[in-house]
Order: sequence, then structure tokens, then C-alpha cells
Amino acid sequence: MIAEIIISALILIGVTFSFIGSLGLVKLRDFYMRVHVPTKATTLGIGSLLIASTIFFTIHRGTPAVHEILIVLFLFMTAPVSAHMLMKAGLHERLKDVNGEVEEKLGS
Amino acid sequence: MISVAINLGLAVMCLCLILNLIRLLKGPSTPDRILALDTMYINTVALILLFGLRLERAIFFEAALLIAMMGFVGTVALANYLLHGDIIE
Amino acid sequence: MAVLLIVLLPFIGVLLAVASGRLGRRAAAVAAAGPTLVAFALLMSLAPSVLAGEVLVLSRPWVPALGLTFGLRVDGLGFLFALLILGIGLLVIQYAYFYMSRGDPLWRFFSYLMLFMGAMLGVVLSENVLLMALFWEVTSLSSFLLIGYLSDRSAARRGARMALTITGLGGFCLFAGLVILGQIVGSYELTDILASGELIVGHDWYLPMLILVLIGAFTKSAQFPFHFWLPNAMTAPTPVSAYLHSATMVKAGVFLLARLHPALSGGDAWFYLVGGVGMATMFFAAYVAFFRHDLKALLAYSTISHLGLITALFGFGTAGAAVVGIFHIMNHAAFKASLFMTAGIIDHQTGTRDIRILGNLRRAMPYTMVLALLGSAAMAGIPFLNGFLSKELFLKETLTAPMMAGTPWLLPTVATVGAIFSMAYSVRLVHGVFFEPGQGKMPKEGHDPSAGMLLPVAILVAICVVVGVAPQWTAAPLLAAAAQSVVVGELPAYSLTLWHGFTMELLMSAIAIGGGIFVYTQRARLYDLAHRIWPGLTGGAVFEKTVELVVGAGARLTATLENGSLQRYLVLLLVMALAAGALPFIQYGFSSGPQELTPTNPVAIAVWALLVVAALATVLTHRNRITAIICLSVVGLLISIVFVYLSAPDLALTQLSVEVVTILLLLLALFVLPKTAPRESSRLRKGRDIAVAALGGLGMGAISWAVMTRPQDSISDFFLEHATYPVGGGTNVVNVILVDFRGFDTFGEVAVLVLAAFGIYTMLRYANHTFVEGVPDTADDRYPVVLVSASRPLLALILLMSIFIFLRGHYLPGGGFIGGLVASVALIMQYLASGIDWANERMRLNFRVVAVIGFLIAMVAGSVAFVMDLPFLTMALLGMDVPLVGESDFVMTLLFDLGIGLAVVGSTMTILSELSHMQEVEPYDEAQRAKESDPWKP
Amino acid sequence: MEALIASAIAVLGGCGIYLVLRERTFTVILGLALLAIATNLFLLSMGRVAPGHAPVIEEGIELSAYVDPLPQAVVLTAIVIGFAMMAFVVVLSISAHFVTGTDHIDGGEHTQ
Amino acid sequence: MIGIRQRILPQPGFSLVLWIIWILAHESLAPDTLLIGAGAALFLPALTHHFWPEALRVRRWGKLIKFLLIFVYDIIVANIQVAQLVLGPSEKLRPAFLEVPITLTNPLVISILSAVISLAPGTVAANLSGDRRTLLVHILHTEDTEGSIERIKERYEAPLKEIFQ
Amino acid sequence: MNHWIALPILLPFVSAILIEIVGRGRIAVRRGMGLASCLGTIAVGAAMVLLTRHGKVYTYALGDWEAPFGVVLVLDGLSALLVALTGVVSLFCLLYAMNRHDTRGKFFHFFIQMQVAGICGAVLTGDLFSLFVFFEIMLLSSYNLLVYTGDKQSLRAGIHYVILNLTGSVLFLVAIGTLYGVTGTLNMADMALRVSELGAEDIALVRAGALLLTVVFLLKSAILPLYLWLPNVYSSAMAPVAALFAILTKVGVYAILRVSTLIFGPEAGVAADAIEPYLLPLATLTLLLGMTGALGSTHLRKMMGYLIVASLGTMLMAMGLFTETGIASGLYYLPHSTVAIAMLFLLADLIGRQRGPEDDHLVVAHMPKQSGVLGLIFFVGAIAVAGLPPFSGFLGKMWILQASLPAPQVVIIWAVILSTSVMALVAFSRAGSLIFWKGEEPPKGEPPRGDSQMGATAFEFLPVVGLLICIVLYTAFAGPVAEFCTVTAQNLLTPSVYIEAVLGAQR
Ligand code: NA
Ligand code: NA
Repeated sequence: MIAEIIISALILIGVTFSFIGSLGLVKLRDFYMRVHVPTKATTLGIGSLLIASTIFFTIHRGTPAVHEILIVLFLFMTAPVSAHMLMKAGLHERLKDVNGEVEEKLGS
Repeated sequence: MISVAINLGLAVMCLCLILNLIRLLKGPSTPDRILALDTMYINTVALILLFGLRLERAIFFEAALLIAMMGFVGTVALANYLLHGDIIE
Repeated sequence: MAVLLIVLLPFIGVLLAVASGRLGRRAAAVAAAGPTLVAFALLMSLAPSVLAGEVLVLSRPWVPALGLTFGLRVDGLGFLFALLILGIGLLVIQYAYFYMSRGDPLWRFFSYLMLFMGAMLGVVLSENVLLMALFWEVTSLSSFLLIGYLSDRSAARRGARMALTITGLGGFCLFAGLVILGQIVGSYELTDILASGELIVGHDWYLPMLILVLIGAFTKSAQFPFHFWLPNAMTAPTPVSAYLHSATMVKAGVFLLARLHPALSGGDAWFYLVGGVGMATMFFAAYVAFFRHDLKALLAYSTISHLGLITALFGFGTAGAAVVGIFHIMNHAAFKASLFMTAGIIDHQTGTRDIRILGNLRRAMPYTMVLALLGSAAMAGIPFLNGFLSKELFLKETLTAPMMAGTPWLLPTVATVGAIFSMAYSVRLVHGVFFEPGQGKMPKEGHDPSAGMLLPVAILVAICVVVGVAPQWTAAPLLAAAAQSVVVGELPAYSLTLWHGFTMELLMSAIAIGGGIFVYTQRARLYDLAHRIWPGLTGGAVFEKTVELVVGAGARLTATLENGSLQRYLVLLLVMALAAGALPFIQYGFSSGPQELTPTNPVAIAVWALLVVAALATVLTHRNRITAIICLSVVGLLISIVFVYLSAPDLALTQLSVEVVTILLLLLALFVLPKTAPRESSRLRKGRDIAVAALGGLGMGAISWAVMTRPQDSISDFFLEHATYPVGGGTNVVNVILVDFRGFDTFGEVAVLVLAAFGIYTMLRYANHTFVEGVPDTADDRYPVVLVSASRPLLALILLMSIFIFLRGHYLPGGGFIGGLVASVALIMQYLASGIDWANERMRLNFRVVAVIGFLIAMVAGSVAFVMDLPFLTMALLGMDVPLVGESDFVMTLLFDLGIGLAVVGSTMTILSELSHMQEVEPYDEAQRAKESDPWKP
Repeated sequence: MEALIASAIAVLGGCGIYLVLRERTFTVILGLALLAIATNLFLLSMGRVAPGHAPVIEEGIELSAYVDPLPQAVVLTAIVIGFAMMAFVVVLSISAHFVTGTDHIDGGEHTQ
Repeated sequence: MIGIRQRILPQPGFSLVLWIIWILAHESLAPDTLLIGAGAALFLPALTHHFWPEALRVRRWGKLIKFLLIFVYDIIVANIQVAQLVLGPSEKLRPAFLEVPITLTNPLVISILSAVISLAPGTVAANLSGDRRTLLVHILHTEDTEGSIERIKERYEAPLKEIFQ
Repeated sequence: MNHWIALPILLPFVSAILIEIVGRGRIAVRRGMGLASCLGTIAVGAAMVLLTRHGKVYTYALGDWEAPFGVVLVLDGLSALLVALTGVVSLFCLLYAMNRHDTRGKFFHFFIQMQVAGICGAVLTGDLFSLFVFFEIMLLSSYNLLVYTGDKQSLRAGIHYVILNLTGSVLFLVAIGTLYGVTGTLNMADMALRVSELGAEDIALVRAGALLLTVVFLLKSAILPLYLWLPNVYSSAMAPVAALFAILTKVGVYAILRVSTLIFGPEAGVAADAIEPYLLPLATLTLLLGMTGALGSTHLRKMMGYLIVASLGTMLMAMGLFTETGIASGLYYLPHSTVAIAMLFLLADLIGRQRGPEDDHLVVAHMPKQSGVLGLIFFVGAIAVAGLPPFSGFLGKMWILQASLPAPQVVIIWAVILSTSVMALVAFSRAGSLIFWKGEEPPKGEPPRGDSQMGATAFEFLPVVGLLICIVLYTAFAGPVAEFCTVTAQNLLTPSVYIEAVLGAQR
């Protein structure tokens, strides 16, 4: 029962963060701001879901179901790189920020 | 209770994907679109995990892992394309 | 056996003549004459038995299924024709040796000539009618070569083409007719056909068959309206005309009439068609001949006219007429060949054949004059020459022809008027050339040629005279034997004597001779008149126009249809497919199956909506290519979700990895190609495309719906049952199918991958590229440190995952292909992060070799089974157990899967590294690029 | 569910066909990619619809419960072959663009 | 000896990580899993060694663990903050680009810093200058740019420097 | 074990692999292996023809899985004929390519072997999806060979060819899918059984599948209206490749014949004669339009391309009768036209090279240096292709005419065959007289351009003459061949023979 609650909670937390990320993606007003949200919110979202999954299958099967951790690991390794590369692309494309300015300081 | 959470989760994730697609279509810039695509990949991982939970079958792990990997590679490739005009050199 | 040799010898002569190519004229002549002589001798050896009325038949099977045998037959008719072909052939060879100019490659001429001779012998000696048709066409082909022999003259080329087309056309018709004939009789052997006259004439197919056969005969024998090719064929060297256009090829048509006379004659159709065409041709051509100024043209029309005469005789359908026809064939061959040769001598010695220019040659060329005089007299039908005999018999036959009850005067009148013109042009030929003074100067002052050239003419003329004086002792036995083959039953009574008393036909002959002389005296007025009323269009011109029209129309039609537009071909394909898919549903109606539908849910609907939107977005954004690529990725991602949902995790994995590599490919392509596409379709075309697309999509969807709603009964239960241990040895049934049950497909798939890689390598290496370079790079860190750093551990990590996925494939989603793609992605990450040179330096792998080795491993894995005499790709090698690892089938599938994986890695990496490599070498030219990017914009 | 799948096939196929009928190589390639996806989904649907019954044998599940695995194997092969063809046609279009100077599918031969 | 070790086991720590990952992936401690995993874990670093010449050594394990804990805490807390920011009126956000001067030299460590910054609240590492001296960081909301720069340097750069250099 | 049935597939595959592994950088080794493989294919093909001449059907269950579950190779007269033909044509193309073509790039021999393997696999497999896979191997090899030179023309043609065929492949999959969806099997013999047992409710669906499949095969075999791509593609490929391509379309013909007799024959229940009514009219029009194209062609190679179209029309007309003699005569015509056209493609190359810059353009140009011997071969080849006597083409047409005599459409068939024969005559006599009779001497003083004044070597003539000899032999031995074709046709019209051989007495 407790496990059920925990799993359910983790699922809900996970999807909530994912949702916030996606919402931010639509809502925020310039590209640079939009890059933030999904990177973080979704990683946390996925993280929660994966933990939920781990607990669920561990209980369900009776043996440790831990391979979901790999996905978390992988996402945590790659998400910042993706964000970095997107930022660089944005700068390179000379996208305007929310104030209509182009960040010139470091070029691309 | 778990199944309610899972179903709710699935619905929310679908909503997420819809939001992502909206951004992708709206753009306005190509980096925006790539960003939206990247987010879609990650949200898809979530969706598939939830689906696995719902079926109570652990056969979707590889798919989830692969989506994460491929999403990353795709994003990097697209960003590289914008940065250098080509993606590798 | 001798028969076989007779037919084969000329073909041996062809080879000999070709072989004599470098040995000179004499050798070529010997190569031609030798086999001809031998064949002639062989033929003579058959003479006693043939003249005694025997029919020699030799039959060898060839294609029983077609009723085609290699059957030869020597009877009187065949013997007569073979005699003409070989005898006159010898004379022509002799004549040609002197006639042809020194510079000519005589071996070629003689090889053509021998080819023709062989074919002609084949026609007249065939027992099987299909074989005869076969030889028949070869005569057309070889005559094409002979007529066009003087190929630098456009008239020669034209004449040759015309002759080939007309006689070839006739040949096909004949052939068709003979096929029907054979079907009617049930046999293609002449023996059977000749014995089935009544059956044939009474058969439903008689008329079409007859018409087809007659077209063959008429075209060959230049009967109206197919006559025009013959005058145009006069561009051939004169020996050719003497041989083909007097004695042999044109006689093939009348030979055919004679040959099939017992089987086909007797009906009204035969009489009106053959007799009518013959008479018309005889009259018309005689008239035209008179007005020709070219010696050979005159002779050509004269030939047409005489052939008409012979045709008419066969057309009368009576035994008597047929005998006369045969007789005239013999006579005409003799005098016409001599006349053609004479014309050739005149041409050869004076340099012209124009009767108007020629003149007064009687002193310069006395021998020639005598020969020409006798030959022409024979042609005109003057007594004491052979032509007189057969012509008088002809005139007699016109008086007694059947079926002319209503108008008995018609045939004799036409015949007589024709004879008048015949006399007139004969007089003209002699008088105009040898006696009348010529207008203008001849190119050369003529004199008699060497004896070698005159000899053949003399021989022929001698024959004319001898036959003319003493027919009973010369021509009679041969005629009797030949006639026997043409007539059913007993030969009719006929008399080969000079004097039959004062008869109607004698009167007609006299009228003809007198009238002819009178007409000739009126020639100036007649030429003038004819000049004014001469029709502007000749048969030849009409023919040429027609051919030009057909060719032109063909070219235009082809250019219109094959307009080089891929869209048209694609639309045709799709419309065709639409029709194919829709037609059955239109015919039989569309119905859903009874299967209960699977309940749907909001998630599915959402994914569906996303998929639809993304697909539409790809279409809508296709002009902005990078956006379209991104939209396509979304489609790929969503379809993977669909695959997962539809219980196909392996497909999802494959789709995902393929999708990402495809995106890489497209991005690489986009680097080179224009970044945007112009608007260029017209509204109409877009409308059409949308309609086709919508219908096509609907079609696919409809079929899918129809199938999904039907209950299923498939062979797949077997796979589910047997996939697991001990048979298939895995739990992932899809993988077991791929590497075991249907390993052959997978094996083929590996081949496809390797092929693609090699092809791409070839294209990029050997395509004649003008390279364009990349965008000038402004980024200060070309290889972002963050990316580089992450890519390092990721390499090992992803490779680890690739091994993981590869090894698990048999039990869980995964396998060699996906493992290979994941490994490729790990390596590509290095390219992406650090550049191709850096990465390649560290890999030092020839990926093409990797690909081939993968292919090899798959091959080996499949071939191990041979050791145990099990079929290729047998994985479960019973009784084999590999230490440590386990059962042999697992090892084999793993090995097979490894081959697949390596092939995938090798191919994918070859493709991607070649593509990336290409972009390094290119010099950059912005202006050029801008121009290239869109040449379609104004 | 069947209706969703069928209509998705229809949309994907239609979009693919429309793009295949355009006049630039790149667009045609996009169309082929869409068309390939549509075809794969079509082939998969030939094994009927059975969500949640992936043909990975597990203990305690009846054999008849699994979805038909054969179309999946077929689609897998089709995907791989399609991928090879896609790579080939991409490079072909690049080569043609290099050599002819245009990315028009008719190589500049044909104008409307 | 070192040569052989270098070739067979160039990165023992990394091999260990890979082995663990392998086991995690298989969720099994069966002997064949362990054996094949060990093989792969030994083989892959050796295979990919050329790609990764600079090894990274952790000098202070204790600091690393502490840093990780802080970091996880930061992520959770900051995610909530970001969530609030996103859900709130977006007009209020004051985003900015920060130029963070860095003293780290090892590119791998710089990358770790960049990753940490990106995963951490409201900041994304946007660009590294060509001389690797300045990291351009985009911050979602800040009232005080200088303060934010300081916070990054002190909370993340400093510990990393201690751990690895 | 009948391992030899797999040989025509494995042999070229293995030699392709070895060519790339052992023969890297050593052209002699590559050539030797290529030739050995082709000779081997001929030998096996000949043995297959001999073995199947009495109508026996052999099977080989790959992977030791019984049909219909595994993929099974099936050898009957039809497949044997195509295997042997493939061996012969590829051998001579390879010989010709050894003069200059195979050294231009790395993988020529590899591609050729893969092409052979693809064709042999396609004609031997008894499984519909394997047929697709091997079609793709065959096609991809042909794409590679087509664009091998990388010149403008071949790349342009390549784009068309590849895209069209990729679309065709999509259709192929749709067709296979539909048939699987209805019947639940991929094995053709099994499918034949299952199709015949279908209920009326599936009639439209199964017929749609049949017709879609036919459309795909019509595309491959270039039948109206899907023939327009062929002339340009074939005339853009280099000569030995174009010559080899002459056989590709025949695989399409093979496939049509196979499915229309085996699966959708008269005994196919609701799908009975699903394909039959359409073939004859389409083929007839194809013949007409193909020959019209040949007549209107401005280039020799393009003319050859149209002649291929015409020859396909001819043989499918015969097969479209779906009678024993009809199919037999079509089968007899098939190898003839393949070999004759392959020879003419090689010859066109020799001719074109000696005509200076005009190449094979049918305008007045330099007289070919070796006009004598080239003209002679052209004459003979043209005769063969046009179906004039004395060669096998004439026998083939003769048989087709005989076969169509009982058909209700006999008048049209005869009219078309006879008139197109005349058209071929006109086309060839025009082209031949233009090239060999109307040529101008190369202008004196001007240095010879390229190799236009170099005669072809004996080794270049060898394959041309070799193919010519094949035609002569095919004519001479028409009797036994015709018997073979008759037996094969009987077999095709009695699908139960094939089905029983594949499935045994299971059902
Ligand atoms: Na006369
Ligand atoms: Na005169």
C-alpha cells in the first residue's frame, strides 16, 4: 500500500515536472529562456518516473529491477550537452532575446 | 491507485507532446524547433515508461534507452548543422 | 543428301567469299563459282530421276512443336527453279567478275550474292512451308544488301530500304498465311498441303489465308500495287539486276503461285485476285515501260509486265494456263537476264543508260547489238525465239479463260494492247540505242567489251534461240517435269510448236507486232502527251512519304509520351496502382470484416493527432527543408511510439535508430543541396497531385481497415510455438524469425546494406564532382569542449549498450541490426564531436571491409550447416554443443546476428564517413553556389 | 483503434505520395521517407491490432495472446532495406546535384 | 608492467563503472552476465582508449560525495523554483547572460562544470570562449548578475577544482 | 540434400565477398573470380534445365524449416531457364567489361555478382517476401551499375530509375501486405492453396492484392504504361551494364508469370484469373508503342531500349494468352530477345565509339572504322531482334502466331505482330543504312578524336560474337528448347505440381 502510494506519487511528480517543462517551452518568450525549462524539468520528471518504475517492477517481479537507472544516468549526461549545443546554435543564429537584443559578447 | 496515476500520467504526457509539437510548429527559429524535438524525445521516454508500467511488462527498457540516445544524437546533429552548415566536420 | 548439299553449298560459298577477303578478286570469284558449280553438278545428277517424275523428299526434324522441319523437296518445279538459280547464277558470277570495277571489294559482293543464292535455293527446294517462309525472308534481306551495294548513292540506299520493306512486309504476310494454311491442313509439309486442295479451298479461313499468301507473292514479284520497289531497286549493280530482278528473286512470287497452285487455285477468289492483278500489272507496266528513258528502268517495268503475264496465267486456274506460266518463267529468265546484262554492258562501256543520250552504237558495239537485238526480239515475242512460243500460248489462254462469260473480249483485248506496248518498248530498246542518233554526248565512246563479259549474254541468247527454234527437243522435258508438279493429275495437252496454223492468237500476235511498231513511230507525240498527263505521284514517292510520316509520327508520339518528366512516370505508376487497387472494390464492393474492433483510448487518439499533424507539417514545410527534416523526425518518433503501442518493440527500436541515421543523412545532403525549394508547380498540377495522393493514401488506409477488421488465420502460430527452446532457442519471436525461420530474408538484407554502402562509396568517389565547400566557420571553438568531453565516455557507454542490445536480441527486443546501428551511432558521435579526421585517425578501420566481413560471417554462419548436410542457414545443428557457451543453435544465430551487426556498422559508417568526407575537399564559391542553388528562378 | 491506424496510414501515405510527386530530389526523398513509414505501419497492421501483446514469450502467457510476429519481421527487413535505399538515393541526389548543377528531378531537362 | 596495464586496463575506474552498468542493465548477477560484462568492461576502454587520452583522477572522494549530495538537493529545490517561475507570469522574469570567468584548465572538468551549471537551477551554460577562460551562462531570472556569477563560482567551480585538480 | 539449388545464389554471393576480400587491388583475381562464378552459374543453370526438362519440381528448404514456415527455394523449368540465361548474359557482359569498364571503379565485379545473385534469388525463391528482398538486391545492384560512371546522363537517368523503383517497392510491400493480410502466409504455394479456399467476402481484397502485385511487376517488366522509364535508363548505362540489364525486365516477366499461374490461375477460387484479362491488351499496346518508339528514335541505344520494350510486349502477349502454347512460345522468345538485345547493346557501344563525337546519334557521322565487320554483326543482330529469319526470333514469332490462332483476339494479335515486325525492319534498315552506308570519311588533317579511329580489338568482339553464336545455337537447337518450353508451360498451367512439390501432401 505504501509502495503504491509512493509509486503513484512519484509518477504524478514526474509527469507534473514534465508538464511544467513542456508548458514552459510554449509559454516562455525567448529562445534562451525556453532552453532552460525542458532540460531541467524533464530530467527531473523522467527521474521520478524511473524511480517509480524501478520500485514497481522490483515489487512486481520480486527481483531488483534497476536498469531504468541507466536511462537516468544517460539523460543526466546528455541533457546539459544538448542544452549547451542548442544555446550555441541559438547564439550562432543570432536569435534575439526577450528584449530584442542579440548577444554579441562571445560570438558563437 | 497506481493505474489511475499511470493513466493520468499518460494523459499528461500526451498533453506534453502536444505542447511540444505546438512549439515545434510555431518555431519561430530553427533552434526552437530543435529544442522542441529534443523535448519530445525525452517526453516520449516518459510516455513509454508509463506504458510499460501499465502493461506490467518490462520489455520497453531498450526502447526508452534508445530513444534517449537517439534524441541526443539527433539534437547534436541538428545543432551542428546550424553551427557549421554541416554536421560532422 | 545431295539436296541438302545443294542448299548448303552457297552458304559455304558465303563463308569462303568472306574468307577470301584479303586474297583478291579472283579468289573471291572462285569462292563463289566453285560451290555454285558443285551444286549445279549435284543438281544435274538428280536430273534423270526428277525428269522421270520422281519427287525427292528429305526431312530432318527441327522444331516439332512448331511443325517446322528441315524438309527439302526436289520435284520438277523445284528442279527447274534450282536450275535457273544455279545456271544463271554461274553466268552472273562470270559476268560480275568482269563488270564490277577493280576497286570494289568483290568478296563482299560475292558473299552477299551467295547468301542470296542459298536462300533462293532454300525457297524453291523447301518441303516445309515454314522453312520456305524462312528462306523467303532471307532472300529479302540479302537482296537488301545487294541493292544497297553501291551504298554511297542515296538512291541505292533508298532503293534497298524500299525493297526490303515491301518484300519484308510481304514476307511476313506470306508467313502468316502459311501458318494459317498449315493449321488448316494440320501439317506444314508440302506433300500434305498439295494433297489437300479441296479441304483448303472450302475452309473458313481460306480467303484471309489466300490474301496473306498473295500479298507475299505479289510483293515479291512486284505486282501492282506493290510494283514500285523494283524500278527503284535498279540502283543495284547490273549483275544483281540480271540475277535477282529477272531470273530469280522476283520469280519467287510466281514460283509461290506455281508451288501452291494445286492447293489454292480453283476458287473464284483465286481467279479474280490473281488473274486480275496479273492482267492489270501486265498491261500497266508494259505501258509505263515504253515511257522510261533509263534502260534498266525500261527493263524493270518490262519485267513487272512479264511477271504480271505469268501471274495472270496462274490466275486463270486451269492446268493449261499453269503450264504456259511455267514455260514463260523459263523463257523470261533467259531473255531478261541477257537483256539486263546487255544493258549493263552498254552502261559499263558508255557510262550512261539513258536511251535518249545513247545512240548509233551498232558500229561501235556490233556483238552487243546482235545480242541485244535477239534478246529484245525474244521479249517482244518475235517468232523463232522462245518468247514467241510462250506469248502465243498466253494469248490463247486469254481466249479460253474461265469465268469471263459475260465479257469474253476483255482479257484478249487487254493482253493484246499490253503486247503492243511490249513490242513498242522492245523496238525502242534496240532502235534507240543502236540505230537512232543520240541527243547529247555519251560520257564514254563505247566499244564491245571483252569476250568474258559477252560470253554469259551469248549463252543466254543462244538458249533463247535454241528453245525458240526447237522447243520439243530442248525445253519440253523440263517443262513437262515442272508442269507435273503444278498440275493435279494428268498434264493437259499442249503443243510446243512454232506453227499452229492461222489461229486467233496468231492474229493477236500480228496485231501486237504491227501495233507496236506503229506506236513506236508515234513516240514523239506520245512522250509529249505522257509528259503532260503523267501522274505526279509514283508508288515509290507515296511509299517514301508514308514511311516518313510513320517515322515522324512515331518520333513525335514517343517524344510526347516519354517527355523526360519523372512526375509523369510516377503519376502513371500511381494511377495504375490506384486503378489496380480500386477496380476489384468497384466490381465486388468494399466490405469491412466482422472482427470486433479494438477499443481506443485518449492516449492513442492524442498520438494519432500528433502523427497526423506532424505528417501534414512535413508536407506544408517541405520548402523550408530543415524544418521539414525536423517534422519528419517527429513523425519517426511518433511512429516508434505507435510501434511500441502495437506490440512491436523491435520495430520501435529499429525505426528509432534508422530514423536518426536518416536524419543525419538528410542533414548531410542538405549541406550540399539548396536549403529551400522554389514554388514551381502550377495550381492544376498541384490539384492533380493532391488528388492522386489523397486517393493513394485512402486506398492504403482502406485496405488496411478491411484487413484489420477480418479474422486472421496465419502461419504465425508455428513461429510462436517453435521459437523457444529446444527448436528456435529464443523468446523474442521476431528475432528468431529474422535469424532463423526466415534467415534468408535477413541474409538478403545484409547484401542490400553492403551494396548500398559500396554504391555510395563509388558514387562519391567517382562521380565527376565539382565540389562546393562548407560555410566559412566563424565559431571559435569548432569542436565544443563540452560536447567533446561528453562524447568520450559516451563512446564506450553506447558501445556497451550496443553489445547489450545485440546479445539480448534473441530473448528480448534487440539484435544484430539494432546493435549495429547503436554502435554506429556511438562512432558517429565521435564524428559529430571531434570531426571526421580526428576520429578516423583513431579508428583506422576500413569500414567497407568491416561490412564485407560481416557479410562473410553471415555467410559462414549459414554455411556451417553444409558440414552436416543440412540446408543453408540451418541454425539448430542437432547434436552439436559448443563448450562454455551452450547449444550450437544459439551460437549459430549469434554468429549470424554478429554478421548482420558488422555489416550494419560497416555499411552505415561507410555511408556517413564518405558523405562527410566529401564535404571536406570542396573549394567554395559563394557566387557559384547562389547560382546553383536555384537555376529555375527567373 | 483500427480506424485510427487506417486513417493514420492514409494520412501518412497521402502526404508521402504528394511529396514524392514534387519536382526536387530532396522533397521527393522526404516523401519516400514518409511513404516508407506509412508502408511499414500498413504492413504491421496486416497482423491485426493487439496492443500489449508483444511477441516476446513470457511464462504464463498463452501463445494465442501474442500478436502475429511475422509482419513485424517483415517490417523490420523492410525498414532496413528502406534505410539502405534511402541512403543510396540521398547520395544519388547529391551526386546528381554536383554534376548537373540542379536538384530538379529531371536534371534540368524538363520544364513545365 | 605499466605498459601492459595501460593497454589492457587503461582506465580501471571506468571499466568498473562499465561493469556495474552492465550488471544494472542485465539486472542479474548470473555468472555468465558477470563474465561477459567483465569482458566488455575490460575490452571497451581498451578499444576506445585512443579517443580518450586524458584520464581524470578524483583527488578528494569525500568532497565529491558531498558535492553530489548538494547538487541533488539543488536540483530538486531549484526545479521547484523554476516551476514556480514558469507557472507565474513570465513577464516578471529577468533573464540575462552572465560571463563567468573560470580558472579551471582541464577541459573535462570544464565540461563537468558546464554540465552542472546546466542541470542546476535556472542556468544554462551557453558558450565557452575560445581561450576557455570565460563561460557564457544564461540565467533565467536574476536581479543581481554579479551575485549570480559569484554564486556559480563558489558553489560549483570551487569544489570541482578541489575534487579534480 | 539438394544443396545445388542454392548454388546460383550462393556462388555469386561468395564470389562477391571473395572479390572484395581476396581480390582487393588485384584486378586479375577479381576478373578470374567473376568469370568463374558466371561459368559456374551457367553450369548449374544448364544442369537445372536438364533436370527440369521433364517437368520435375525440386525444392530446398532453407534453414531446414519446412514450407510454408521457412523460406523455400523452388526449382522448376521456369526458374531454371532464367538462371541459365542469367549466367550466359552475365558471362558475356563481364567479358566485354574487361576491356575497359571494370577498371574504372572498385566494385564493378562486386556489383555484377550481386546482380546475378539477386536475379537468381528472385527466380528461385518460393516465398513472396523473399522475392521482394531479392528484387531489391537486384535493383540496388542495377542502380549501382547504372550510375557507375557518374556522368551527367547516367545520374539523371539514375534519379528517375531509382525513385520510380523505390515507389514501386513501396507498392510491392503494400501488395505483399494485402495478400498476407488476407491469406496469412507468404509462401507462394501455400498462398495459392489459401487463396483458392477464400470466401466470397474476401474477393475484392485478394483481387486488389493480385492486381497491385501485377502493377509492380509491370513496372519492372516495363509494360504499358510503365515502360517510359526504360529507354532512357538503358541507353544511359554503360554498354556491358545495359546488356546485362536486358535480363532485369525478364525477372518482372518471370514474376508475372509465376504469380498469375500459380496463385491467381483459373483454380484460384474467388481470385481466379484475377490478372489474366489485363495482360494481353496491355502487352499488345506495349509492343505497338515500343516499336513506334524504336522507329522514332534518334539514338541507336535508345532504339535498343525501345526494342526491349517491344520484345517484352511480344512475349507477354504470348504469355497473356494463358494457354500452353502461348506460354511456351513466350518462354521460347524470352531468352532469344534477351541475348539478342544484349548483343546489340554491346555492338552499339563498339559502333558508337568509332563514329566520333556523334557517338550513337542517328545522324550522318564518321563511317565506323571497322564498318565491314561491325555492319555484318549489326545486320545479323538486327535480323535477330526484329524477329526475321533465320534466327530464333523468327521461330519465336512463328510460334506466337500459331499459339494465338485459337484466341478470339487473333486478328489484333496477328496484325500487331506483323506490322511491328515491318516497323522493326524499317527502323533497322534506316539505322543501319545511315551508319554503315551513309557515313562520311573523317575529315583529313584533323587529328582523330578520342578513340574514334581505333578499331575494336578481337577481345572486344569476342563477347559480341559469343552472344551471336548463342543465338545461332538457340536457333539450331530450337527443337529441344521448344519441347522444354512446352513442358514448362504445362507445369505452369498445372499449379498443383508446384504446390505439391513445395508443401508435400500436407493438405
Ligand atoms: Na512485255
Ligand atoms: Na537514243
